[in-house]
Amino acid sequence: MVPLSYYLVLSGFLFACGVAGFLIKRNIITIFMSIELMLNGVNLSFVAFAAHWHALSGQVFVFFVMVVAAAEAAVGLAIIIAVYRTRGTLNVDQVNLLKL
Amino acid sequence: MSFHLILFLAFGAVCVGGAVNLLAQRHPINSALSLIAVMAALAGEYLLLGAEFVAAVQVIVYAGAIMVLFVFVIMLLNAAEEEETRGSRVAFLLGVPGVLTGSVLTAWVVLRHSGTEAVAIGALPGHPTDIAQLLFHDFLLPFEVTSVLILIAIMGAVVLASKPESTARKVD
Amino acid sequence: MSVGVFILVSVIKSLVVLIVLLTAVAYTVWLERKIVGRMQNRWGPTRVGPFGLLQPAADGLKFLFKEDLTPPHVYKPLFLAAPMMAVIFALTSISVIPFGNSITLFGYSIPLQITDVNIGLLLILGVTSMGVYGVALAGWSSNNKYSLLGGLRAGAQMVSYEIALGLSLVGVLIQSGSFSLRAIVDAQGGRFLGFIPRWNIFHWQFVGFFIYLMAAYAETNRIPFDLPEAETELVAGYHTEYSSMKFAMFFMAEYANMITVACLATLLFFGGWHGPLAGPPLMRALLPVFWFVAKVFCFLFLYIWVRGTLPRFRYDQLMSFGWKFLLPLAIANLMVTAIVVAW
Amino acid sequence: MNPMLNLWLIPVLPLAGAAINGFLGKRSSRHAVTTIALFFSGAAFAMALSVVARFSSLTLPYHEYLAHWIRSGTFRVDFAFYLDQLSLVMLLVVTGVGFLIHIYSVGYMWDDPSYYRFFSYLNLFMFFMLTLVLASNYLLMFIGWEGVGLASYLLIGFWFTKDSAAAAGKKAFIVNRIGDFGFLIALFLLIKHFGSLNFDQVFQSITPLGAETAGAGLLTTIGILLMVGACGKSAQIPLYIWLPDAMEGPTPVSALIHAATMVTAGVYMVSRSHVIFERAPIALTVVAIIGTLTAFFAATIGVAQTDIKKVLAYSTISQLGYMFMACGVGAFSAGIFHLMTHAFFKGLLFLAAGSVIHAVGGEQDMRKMGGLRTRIPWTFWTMTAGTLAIAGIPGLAGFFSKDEILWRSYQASWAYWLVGLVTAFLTSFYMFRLWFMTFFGEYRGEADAGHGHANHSAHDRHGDHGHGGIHESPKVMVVPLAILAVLSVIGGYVGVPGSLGGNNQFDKFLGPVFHGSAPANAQNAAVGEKAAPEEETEGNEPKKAASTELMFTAISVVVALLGFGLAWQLYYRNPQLPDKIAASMSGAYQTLLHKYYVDELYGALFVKPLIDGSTRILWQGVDRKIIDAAVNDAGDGAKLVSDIVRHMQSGNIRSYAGWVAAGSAVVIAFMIWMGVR
Repeated sequence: MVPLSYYLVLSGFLFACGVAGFLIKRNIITIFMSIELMLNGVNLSFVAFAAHWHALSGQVFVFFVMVVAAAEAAVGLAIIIAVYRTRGTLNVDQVNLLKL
Repeated sequence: MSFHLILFLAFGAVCVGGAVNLLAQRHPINSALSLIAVMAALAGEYLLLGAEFVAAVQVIVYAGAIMVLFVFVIMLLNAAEEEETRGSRVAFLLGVPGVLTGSVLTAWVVLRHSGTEAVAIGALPGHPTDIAQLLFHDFLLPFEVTSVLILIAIMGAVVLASKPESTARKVD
Repeated sequence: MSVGVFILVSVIKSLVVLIVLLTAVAYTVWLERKIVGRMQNRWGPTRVGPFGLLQPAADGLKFLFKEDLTPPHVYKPLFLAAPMMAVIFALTSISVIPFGNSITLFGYSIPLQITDVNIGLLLILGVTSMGVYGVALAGWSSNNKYSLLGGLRAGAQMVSYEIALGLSLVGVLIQSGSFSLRAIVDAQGGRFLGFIPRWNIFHWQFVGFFIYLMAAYAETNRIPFDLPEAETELVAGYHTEYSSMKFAMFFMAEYANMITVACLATLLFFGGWHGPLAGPPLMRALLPVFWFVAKVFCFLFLYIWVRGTLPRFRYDQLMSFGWKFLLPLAIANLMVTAIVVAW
Repeated sequence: MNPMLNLWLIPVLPLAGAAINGFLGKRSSRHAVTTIALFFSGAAFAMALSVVARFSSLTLPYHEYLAHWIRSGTFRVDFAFYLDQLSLVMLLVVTGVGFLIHIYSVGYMWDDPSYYRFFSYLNLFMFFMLTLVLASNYLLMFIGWEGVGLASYLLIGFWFTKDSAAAAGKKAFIVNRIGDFGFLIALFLLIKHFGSLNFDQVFQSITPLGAETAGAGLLTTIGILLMVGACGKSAQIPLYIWLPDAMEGPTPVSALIHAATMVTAGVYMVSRSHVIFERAPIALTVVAIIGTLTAFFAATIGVAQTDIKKVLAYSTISQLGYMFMACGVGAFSAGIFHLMTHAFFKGLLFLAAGSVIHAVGGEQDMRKMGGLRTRIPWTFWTMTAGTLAIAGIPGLAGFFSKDEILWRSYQASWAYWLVGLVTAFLTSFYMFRLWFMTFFGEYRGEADAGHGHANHSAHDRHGDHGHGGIHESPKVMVVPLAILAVLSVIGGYVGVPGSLGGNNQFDKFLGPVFHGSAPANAQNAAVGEKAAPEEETEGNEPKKAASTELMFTAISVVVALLGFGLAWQLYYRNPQLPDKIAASMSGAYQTLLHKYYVDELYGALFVKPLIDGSTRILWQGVDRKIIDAAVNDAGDGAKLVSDIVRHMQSGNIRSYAGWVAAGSAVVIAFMIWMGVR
């Protein structure tokens, strides 16, 4: 028997790692993957709560999250390709034309 | 130390390791693979939580489709290892401790405020039919909305990724 | 039964299945060489053993003893990991395939299947979708433009056709409202008006079967969709740089996938192990397995036949076929099935 | 049950005329415009007459509810009309005189380029004036009040290309605003304390109250504020200054608005509110004093004026002063009586003056006239009638009304009477001065018509048809003159005082409006007694009162003749004498000539400080330094802040992510803290 809190801590850690990746990584693709990691962490807590409260809707939310993640990945990767085409790099530190 | 807990810890270890590896690795493809590992392990966790369907979909959609896209793009753009920059170092010095403290704090709070109620294997039989009931009756509208969303995403991706010169060729 | 017995039985079953599968793979290769040889009006392997029956073993030995060279400039970890992934995923997907009713040994009723999860089909889909990585990473990590092209092609092609594949299966799922392969097969028992077997292929799903077949060919990178390994243009695509056992792994993975797909087709559209039963109890117990193997064999033969017959597509044709023809067709099929079932 | 009178038609008809002329007149011919204007004003007059015809069958006051306007809780104001003897008189005066002046204007304004505009304005004025008169509540009355102000503004500034005209229009408007301010405050007080503005309800709730003899109370305040409004509209001290300048308008306008009708609105309003005033002796006294002083001062100023219209203007002011004097001593009916007669003869005088100006080609300075008696006989004789009437020569309209007022004011206090008497003398003096200077002696102006044109443009530019020299006005102008002349001769006989063998019909007629409303409590002696003689005049009045009244009548007649004699001396026998006198006592003369420097005084007292204040403090101080500065500084501040903050916008994705993460970290920390606590 695993306490609910374990799952929550795990998901929290995954989310934190996602944030860290977002902050630390330079490569746009990796940053996107960090976002996916965050989403996964959230999904875990969703499922855990669903199991805990005996409410399937938690699992349904996971599906929605997956759909959103898929859309985000599609568009995001397209953007990445466009950026790479125009700027010739994937390093976010060099994609800073908006800087003053 | 029940069988269940052992499995949980095993999968959890894979998750944590994958997540940390995602951060540690310099090459995006390794990060991608470690992320895939994380997702697979998460699917395992879902199975432990009795959500077989979610687990399967997790594998199919995330590991099987989304991450394939990532890997595909990485290969397409032939992404190289990321190089150190001043910003990155700053971010590292600030980000890692911050995230660590944040997660530790959260964990502490969660553990401190959580009762001992446990989740048993298959406590909730996430049978596909039940989920279908929810998805197509109770959550019909959100479902349709997401479908529209994904349609828009497809179009956006097509437009964004289409080569400018190809359009130019169309013009002349 | 007790946990210990359960584990024991599972291990035994896994070993049996693995051995059978690998043997099957080996002899599928032999079969292919023979049949294609005949089709091309030559003998095929004849020297090693009668009818070259020992050829697979010889090949195996050859692969084992060949020099295993790793080219420079490859990305080593993935270069090594890729073939393993391919094999692992290929073999994993067998684990949920039932190949017969449960038989009774020593008082234990043992289902002829490694494990029966209620989402077996989804599991197979997931695993096969994971199978992409093996090919793609192999192509990328071997740091060779042909290989990279092969990997890219494999990735795109598999992801694209996976959709059509899944949709073609949904029809079956709707009809037999379950993901459990065993349940699906059981739903296909019986007959229509006395003589037509109640198989899904005869039960509205012939279109679905057609789509499934196409998608399956693409998924397994077989002719006419074997563009990732198009010898003539990509010099064998993603496994150009591979040699000896690593190459053998890709080989095994491909044929294992073929078998898996064939099994699935049998289970989903051709009533699995259902067939005429007769004779003594033991025969009655084994006949279903026979029927199952027979059907799978037919599909493998079909594979080889097609390979001997059809030319290779062009890549854009492949893509447009998948997206513009197969996918809409699958959706239409799904809708029709839904309407039929609902009404 | 009252028959349906459709009173609302009476104001609405002129409005229709105004609309039609205003919107379509520009394109339609003069004849069409004339037809429209005359038809609608005439129709209003006809309606009024029909009302008179059925008047006997009415149970007064007659109410007519048109539509509901404001409904707020218990407070409600409707578009409703109210007819009693008082408003009937006003109705007749306004429509009748108005109609006549419409006719006159046809001839007078014929050559004006914006003929249609004039008649549109004129009809508009009729509409508002009638609304004012027929309103059944103070608010509707106020609408008419403001409307006539607007119309007079438009008409004074009718030749707005002339700076003096535009300025005069603005002056009239602003000065009237001051009065309206008082009026409005009074209305607010009424709403606050009586919760209504309908005449009936207000007066019913006031009637039980006793007179405020103890001191200035609520009613006194209201009364004085109302009087302020009346001062503004009716050109009383201290707000009379706008009326003389208003002569910049076309002469028919001066006749209709600034002599006959609009300026008398104040008198009407005061006497309409007589219930309030009767209970506020102090307010009444204020009214009386203001009226008396105005009458006197205006008369003195009028003595020295040389512009024919200015003389008439000041005489109007002083006559209005008479009316207020009458109201002030509680003789409202007398005030209204004088209002009516004054409408006749002053309208006549103005029109005649206009005819004179028309004749001499736009000249308004009496010193450039003279000897016109034979040249323009019609004008001469009608003007004579008017002059005699206003001078109080027995048997004419002005005589009766003025005499009545003097007699009643004497009953209040001999001081009023004395000043009134002097004023009467001055009145007859300056009127005959005008008469002599205009019609007798030699013609002092240039005879050639060409010169006429030259200062047409400067003055009423009516004479653009090249008339040769001095000439009588066309029929369309003369006929109204004649009618008004007749009216000013016989108009007085509706109210012959009992002492002169008549039995004050007019007073009896208005009786139901004014009597019986006097406060019940006895200590209100002043008003009580003043109210008393009316009842007596109706029946057997004591001979003593009659004899004294006769004596007073004689005195005033004598005074009038004295005025005539003096004027004859100075301006007919030896016309050079006045200049000598003026030279000898130039100080006083200059003072009179410059109207006691009141305009200059106001300019120094109010206008200049206001302008300076708004220039220095409001414009350069508040607007520049505070408002503009606030706006600019806000902009600069925003620029400054964003200049600092924009460094957050590093354009570096990770930095953005960092901000987001930091923010969410703060939120989470807060939530944790809340949770832990």
